[in-house]
Amino acid sequence: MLLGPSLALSAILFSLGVAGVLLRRNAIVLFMCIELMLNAVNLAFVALAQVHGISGQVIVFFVMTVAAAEAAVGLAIILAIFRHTESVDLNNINLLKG
Amino acid sequence: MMTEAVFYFFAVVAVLAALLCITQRNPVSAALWLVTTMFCLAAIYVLLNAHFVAAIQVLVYAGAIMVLFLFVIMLLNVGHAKSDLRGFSFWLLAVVVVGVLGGRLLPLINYTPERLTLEFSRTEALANPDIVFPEGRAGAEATENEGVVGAVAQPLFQTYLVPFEITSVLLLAAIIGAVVLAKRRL
Amino acid sequence: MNQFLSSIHYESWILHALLILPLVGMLPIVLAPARLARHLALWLTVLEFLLSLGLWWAYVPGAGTMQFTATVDWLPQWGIAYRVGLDGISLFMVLLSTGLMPLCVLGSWHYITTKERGYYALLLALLTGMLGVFLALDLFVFYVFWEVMLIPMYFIIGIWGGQRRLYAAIKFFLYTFVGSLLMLVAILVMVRQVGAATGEYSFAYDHLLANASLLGKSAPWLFAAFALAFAIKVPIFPFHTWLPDAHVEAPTAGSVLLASILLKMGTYGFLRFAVPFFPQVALGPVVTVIMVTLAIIGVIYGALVAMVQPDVKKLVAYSSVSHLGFVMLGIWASTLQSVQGALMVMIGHGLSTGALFFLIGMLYERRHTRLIADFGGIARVVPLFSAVFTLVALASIGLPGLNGFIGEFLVLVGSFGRHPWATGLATTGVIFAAAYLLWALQRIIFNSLDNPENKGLKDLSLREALVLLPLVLGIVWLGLYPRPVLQRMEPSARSYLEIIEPHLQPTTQAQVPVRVEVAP
Amino acid sequence: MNQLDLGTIGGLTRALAPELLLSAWSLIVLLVVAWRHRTEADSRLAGWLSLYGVVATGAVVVWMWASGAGTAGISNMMEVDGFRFATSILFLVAAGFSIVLSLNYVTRERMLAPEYYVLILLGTVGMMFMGGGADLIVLFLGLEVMSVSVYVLAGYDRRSAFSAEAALKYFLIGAFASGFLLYGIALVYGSTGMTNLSLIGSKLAEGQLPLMASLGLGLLVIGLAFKIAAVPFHMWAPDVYDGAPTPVTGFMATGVKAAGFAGLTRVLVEAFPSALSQWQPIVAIIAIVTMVVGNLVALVQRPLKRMLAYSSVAHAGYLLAALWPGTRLAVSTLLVYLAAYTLTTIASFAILAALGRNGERDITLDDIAGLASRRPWMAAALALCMLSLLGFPGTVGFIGKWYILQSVIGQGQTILAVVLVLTSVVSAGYYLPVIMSMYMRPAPEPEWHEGRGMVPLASAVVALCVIGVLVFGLWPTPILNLAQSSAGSMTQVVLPGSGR
Amino acid sequence: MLEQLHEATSGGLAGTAADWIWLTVALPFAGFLINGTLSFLKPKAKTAVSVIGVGVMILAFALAVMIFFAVKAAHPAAPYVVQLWSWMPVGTLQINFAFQVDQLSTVMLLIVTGVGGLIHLFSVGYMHEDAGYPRYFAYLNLFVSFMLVLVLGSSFPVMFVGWEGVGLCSYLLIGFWYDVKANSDAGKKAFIMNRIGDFGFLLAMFLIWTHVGSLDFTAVFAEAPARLALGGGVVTAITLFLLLGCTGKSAQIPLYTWLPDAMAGPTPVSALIHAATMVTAGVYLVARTNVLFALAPTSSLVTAGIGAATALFAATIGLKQYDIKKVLAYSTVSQLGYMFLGVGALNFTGGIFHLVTHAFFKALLFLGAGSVIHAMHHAYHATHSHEDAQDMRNMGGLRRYMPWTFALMGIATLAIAGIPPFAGFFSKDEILGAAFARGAENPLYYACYAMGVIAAFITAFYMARLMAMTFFGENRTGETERQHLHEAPWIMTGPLVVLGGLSLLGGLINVPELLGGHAGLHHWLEPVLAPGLALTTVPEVSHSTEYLLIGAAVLVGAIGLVVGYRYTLARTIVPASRAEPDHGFGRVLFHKYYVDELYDRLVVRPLVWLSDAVLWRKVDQEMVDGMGVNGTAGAAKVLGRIGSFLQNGYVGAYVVAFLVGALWILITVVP
Repeated sequence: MLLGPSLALSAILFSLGVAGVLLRRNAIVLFMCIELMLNAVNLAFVALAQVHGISGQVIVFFVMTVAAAEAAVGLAIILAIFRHTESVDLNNINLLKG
Repeated sequence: MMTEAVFYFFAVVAVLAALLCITQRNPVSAALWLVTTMFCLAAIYVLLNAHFVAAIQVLVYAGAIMVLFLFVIMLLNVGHAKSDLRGFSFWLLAVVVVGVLGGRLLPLINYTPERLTLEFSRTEALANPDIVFPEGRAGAEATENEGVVGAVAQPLFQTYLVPFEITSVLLLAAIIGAVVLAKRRL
Repeated sequence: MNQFLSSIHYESWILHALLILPLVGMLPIVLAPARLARHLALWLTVLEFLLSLGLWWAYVPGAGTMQFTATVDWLPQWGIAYRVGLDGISLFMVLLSTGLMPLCVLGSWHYITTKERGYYALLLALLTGMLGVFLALDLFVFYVFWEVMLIPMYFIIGIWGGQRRLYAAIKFFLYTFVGSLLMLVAILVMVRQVGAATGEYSFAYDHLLANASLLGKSAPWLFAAFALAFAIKVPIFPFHTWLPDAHVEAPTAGSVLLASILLKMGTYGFLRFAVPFFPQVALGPVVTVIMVTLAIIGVIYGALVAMVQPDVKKLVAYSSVSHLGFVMLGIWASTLQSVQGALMVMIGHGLSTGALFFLIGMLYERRHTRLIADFGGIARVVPLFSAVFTLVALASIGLPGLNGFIGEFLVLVGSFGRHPWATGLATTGVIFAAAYLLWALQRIIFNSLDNPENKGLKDLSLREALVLLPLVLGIVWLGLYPRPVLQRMEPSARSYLEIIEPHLQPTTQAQVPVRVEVAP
Repeated sequence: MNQLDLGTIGGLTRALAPELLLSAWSLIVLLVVAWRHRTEADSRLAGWLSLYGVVATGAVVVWMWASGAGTAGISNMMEVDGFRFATSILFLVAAGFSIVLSLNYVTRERMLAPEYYVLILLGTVGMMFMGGGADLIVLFLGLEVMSVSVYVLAGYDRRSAFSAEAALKYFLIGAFASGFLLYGIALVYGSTGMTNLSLIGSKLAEGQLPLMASLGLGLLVIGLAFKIAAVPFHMWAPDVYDGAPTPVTGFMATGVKAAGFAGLTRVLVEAFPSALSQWQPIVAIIAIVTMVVGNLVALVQRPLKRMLAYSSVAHAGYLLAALWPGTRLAVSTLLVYLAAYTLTTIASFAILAALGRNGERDITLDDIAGLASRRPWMAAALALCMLSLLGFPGTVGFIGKWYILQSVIGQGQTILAVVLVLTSVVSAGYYLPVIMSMYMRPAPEPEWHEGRGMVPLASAVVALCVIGVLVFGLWPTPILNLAQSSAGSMTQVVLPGSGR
Repeated sequence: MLEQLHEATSGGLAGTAADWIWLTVALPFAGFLINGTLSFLKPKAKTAVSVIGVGVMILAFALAVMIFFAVKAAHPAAPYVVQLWSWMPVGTLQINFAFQVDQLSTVMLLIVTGVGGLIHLFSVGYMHEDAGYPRYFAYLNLFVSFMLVLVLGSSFPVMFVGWEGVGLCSYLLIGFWYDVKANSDAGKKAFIMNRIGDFGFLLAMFLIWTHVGSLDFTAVFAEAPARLALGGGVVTAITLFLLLGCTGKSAQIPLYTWLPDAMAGPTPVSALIHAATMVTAGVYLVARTNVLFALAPTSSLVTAGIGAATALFAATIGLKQYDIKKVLAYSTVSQLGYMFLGVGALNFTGGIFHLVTHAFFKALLFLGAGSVIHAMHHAYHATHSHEDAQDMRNMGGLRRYMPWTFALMGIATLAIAGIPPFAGFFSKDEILGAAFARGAENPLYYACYAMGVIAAFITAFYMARLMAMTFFGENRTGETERQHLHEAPWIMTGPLVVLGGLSLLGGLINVPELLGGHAGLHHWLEPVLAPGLALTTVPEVSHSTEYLLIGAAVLVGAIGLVVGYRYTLARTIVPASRAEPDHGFGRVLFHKYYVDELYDRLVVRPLVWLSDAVLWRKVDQEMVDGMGVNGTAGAAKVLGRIGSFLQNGYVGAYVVAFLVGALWILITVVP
């Protein structure tokens, strides 16, 4: 039932997501990498659902909702910051430091 | 046999797409590669006989969320910005991180239902998933009897009623937040 | 007198009254108009002193045990209660505190011109804090008072202090804070271990003292923590550098209380807690060598550094380091004479150094400088001041017939049997003391009156004379007839020695000493 | 003792009464502001409405608590225990005080969008789910509700680039962290087949966790460590606290942090008591690092707001130390310290808000010089708060620290205690200068502190907090008993070597 | 507080005047209090001050005489101790404030009150113009009471009270005219030098307490032979420490340098404190503790050696001094050396005897010098001249102007030179004899004896020089000044006359049997000194030798006088203002062998440098405070800055930190 491989795949995707978060400066893309991480987690849930029953799949729905909500708010925030600094490049966003 | 082959095909594609997603200069193409990954995952969900989730995956993720992303990218017109990738040091760091994280997480590949069961029950006698984790078989049967939707809906509105309600609050908060922040004038 | 006291059940309420009165007194002072503040403070402190005076008679020297003890549950689930009591050691610290307080108020009469209300309120708070430290018989209560007392002094230095007052204030605070927090940890560890061993988790002094022997191998660490806290307060070299700054910057009353009371808390802590709790550590060969060495360093180093201070307040500050060295020596020699001598030094130093700071303060009020170089020959213009100054200085030098001598002599004579070489070295302190104080005396009140600004100095006013008179009387009295004091503290000193007896190395003191007839 | 059966709708509704009430109330407020969101009066109205809501909810919680509500058997999804009620009260207090502070803050800073209050309410609902969640999913969703609201609140001052940046940073790293948290949930679910905390706690056998569960535990800790701003997951905190509107900062520093700790406690103490040996070293190390870094960096901050931000990081360290023993005693310690910390911090931020202009980012020690002579009560209150944060005897902060030390030492963990006190000494290095500057330095110019007043309500809040700080500092028995009872009611398998 | 117990330690004295012994102390002390108060309230009331100041002394003296006769009548074998009050009762250490009356203390009592009284009288005239008149008498009275505590104290600590008290008074009186820095310097020097001695005294007390177990004279002297081995290390240490105390108080090598400077004080003070009474306290102490010294031969030898050396050394310095008081000062040091030679030779009677006679003639010399200075001062004052009134080079031929003074100082000179039958002859002779006799036991005493004899010669020489320069030759004061030179008033000359008589006849109190006397003092002191002498052998010398010694001594003295007189007058002496400095060895002598400079370079300056540059600035400020305290604070701040620097505002950095933590946790959590 491909439990191990799926878990491994989710691990890889998760790591790649993390790597993306490290690598990108563009807030939007960075956020997309986070979405990638969430997807990886979803995969894990679905895979485990084979052993533990439907609940795993149900959780995936919640995760998706969360992802949607975060997406909405996150993109709104990105819009808001864009109004102030005509850019979404995180290197231009460091007024607060020290 | 067939299933494995398909699984690995989609897995490889997913990984490659993910790689491209995080390395593509252009946000739009990055987004598109992410969509690709999501499609692959949807396919894999089907293989893991979670058909409904697969459908939702396509609809909600690839359909809604990613469109939202693309929309924002277009709106802010950062589409053809110069590379937003970080410098060499971060690449190095990324490799290290992926290495360590992967090194920690990849051992999960050895997991089989039996091992899960054994680790949980800690007794050789109780190494049978169907006994220790009856929900698994129950879930499969439920899908048989009530169809993919019913099987999911039933727990969603009974066992997971509370979380379900919480999600409604969550969405409400998200909507308000998005409106408050994004609206040009209040 | 005793009948009267017992008729009013003095013993049952006095300690609580002493602790509460100043706190309650803060209220009217804060509320009343500023010009009344000092008067209120004066009357309150005088009343407090009169109340405490009864202890002199009510305290029964007979047994060395705690008296006037009282217990009120506070945090029973933690084994914490408001436990207070008093013995021959704390008695005089209490009397010293209450006795000095009115003088401090009088001494600040014209010195403090801003925010009087806050100032006098803080003085009263300080009084409660100090008394609490000396009266507490519960380590939680002790710790609370120990810390609480910091704040008023911190404000007194910081608000009414001199130029570098901020630096001095925070230095004073942090120094003490480091020590006391480590002591806090030690207290908790101690209570836990004792509790684990006896099954009773209590912060009661008696309980811990009775079972301190159960502590075992953690004792050295615990002692170290306690010792650090007290060593900073004493202060023992090399933890002394907060003292000169604090003294120099603090207003007169602040310096007086610092020198006369706060420093004694360190030595008191050693006598009451650090040594009796962990005698096997404290009096073990290694620690003894360390502490005695530090004491000697304190005596000599303090004196030498004092000798070259341009600022007379700094000079007195370092002289305190030197005097407290004698106390430490006395404690660690732990013979009856040395311990009682140490207590006498604590009292004597309280009087004479307090008086010195008052005198310096009076000079400062007149000339707004403390640099020795700015004075000289003022004996011609302020004879009375100079006379008192000389007398006090002589007392602090340890001239026999004045209080300073009694303590130092007893400490040294008592310590000689146990640490002959150290005592010999410490005795050189009397030479250096003469050197720095007489030199300062000469440069301030003798020599020619060449600085024109000094020509117009006014001699002591009646108020100032009133401030100094009690101190001078005390100095002479304790120098000539210390017997009442010695008698009252002897039983407590004895019981203290009984606790630590088993851990003492034998002394070379001549056995079966010659009996001599005792005069009344 | 009325036992609620969460299986039935009635029981569930009664169990969820506070959350339901607050959510409903937020909807009402939302409806109201939908029509009236133009003027200051509107925003004020919304504020008052939400305040009533908070109070009402608080009343319900207290009522349930007093009536000794509990669950029959293993509680599904929601706990009905003292810990939940205690934390809920904390969240509500934090929310209520933040609302009060916002009342004139939003008008002063021209943040005229009454939805502000709705978000505070929704965030509080999320917190309450975190404090009361009996299931990892509920925990996660509650956390998300809270986070989403607070993300928005942080960026609520639309005219301030700082605010926006704060929101972005908080959001990005927050989402990142929730990814870890979620993965953790997945793995725990995978290795146990369930997500109910107490079930996990009871089913997981003593001793070494299986690989998957261990990883899950680690990931959970990571995710929550972010919320409580523990070093090294704290980096967002100073910036966000700094940029966000001050009442929101107060809300975050108290409510969000408390919620994070509530979640962490649920996970560690309720679900993973058997893995004590695995998570204790981690918690200990994080606690030490947090205390050290937080205090040291706070030492060199000039703006008060930022200084307080770092100090709250440092306090996360103390709270972790409180949690470290993993016993019921630890839980009650945590509650006591949380209460102390909440009271003090709220008051400090209230005064800070009263002192400042446009975000208070510019308020430094020099600005409050000589405050004591102009605004004696304000200065006294702030001074007291500083002493309480410092953990000085006579204040509730001291009781909290004392309790922590006692329980930590009770477990024989002296190093943690020593680090705690030493870092407290360091903290004196930045708390005291505040007092010094107010009391011991003259104002830059005579009229410097003109117009630095507080509206009556805000002063009332501060007064309340300060009185609490003093009273509980001298007579902590009530909160101690309360904390102990609520910690005791926490369903938890019996532990090795729980404190006295 | 002053009620007494009659401890019947000795028969007979109870119920006699001896019970009132405390009054002899109380009277001068009362005088001090009253005069002290007057000095603040009525500085002008000089008559009252004089009456009180002198009155108390006369009363005290009267009482002293009564006590003397009481003692004479009872002649107790053991001291009669009057307990006043319990002073320091701590466990086994029971120190009472008590006075003891015995033969020795009676002698001292008489000297102090008697000579003291005379000098008070003299001061009335001498100090009359001074503004600080009441203060002066207050100090003087205070001194007398402390001095009496010293000699009457019945235990070491009580004696120590007086011992330091007199030091204090000398400090105050030397610096009496404090607004001249030199004077207050001298006072300070005296006090600190004395303190160094007291350091020894204290250590001696500690040793005694530790090894004998008491500090009361009676007990200690009774127990000492039993508890302390003869010639053992302990008793030697005790006595040497006591000796250190004595060298400080009695200005012996190495602590003598303060005494010459002490001449900065008013001349009567020099007479009373720095000649007659205080400086002899050391001798008294040795005599008092004769038991201990008898137990420690080494210490006795050291005592004798120091005494002889000092006698010779100081005498040589006296040769080249021009200040009349300085000459007398060094002469005092030298004579004290004799006394120590005496007691060091275990002839305690001799020491005390010389103490007594020296009190007479040296007081006389000082007072005489005083009246000379008084006259000179008046002369220069009248003409507003700024010449030095004490420099002998400005005097000369004064015998014409002040015959009385001349005559009396002549007597004193003969006495000190040891010309029979003057007082000094007997005492000095007894000491030299004793030293010689001891030589039989330990040849080193012969060396001491030799030094003594040479010193005797030099003494005679410089005294003759003093007389010649002052009273003979022609006057060098100056034309106009000369008219104003005249004899001092009778209130000043009177005491001189009395002292002159005593210097003339004082020797008779102890004429040795050899010369047909009956050694009165010797027998008188018998009971006190017996315990000590019982521990040693009194060496016998044949009468012939004794006659030889006496002859030698007299001869040396006589020659010294003649040579000194001739030598001085053979040269023309030019007034100080026009005199050119000495050269060669003369300069070395004039500068007192540069000992003061030596001490300054070797001790004072290094100590100050150490304290200031090293201990304070380096150790205290730089190391302890700088590195230690502020260093820690600084380090904390630096660490803070680093942390604050890492907080650089870039999300990337934050993510990195996050991941570091995350990975660490993932690594640790999986075992």
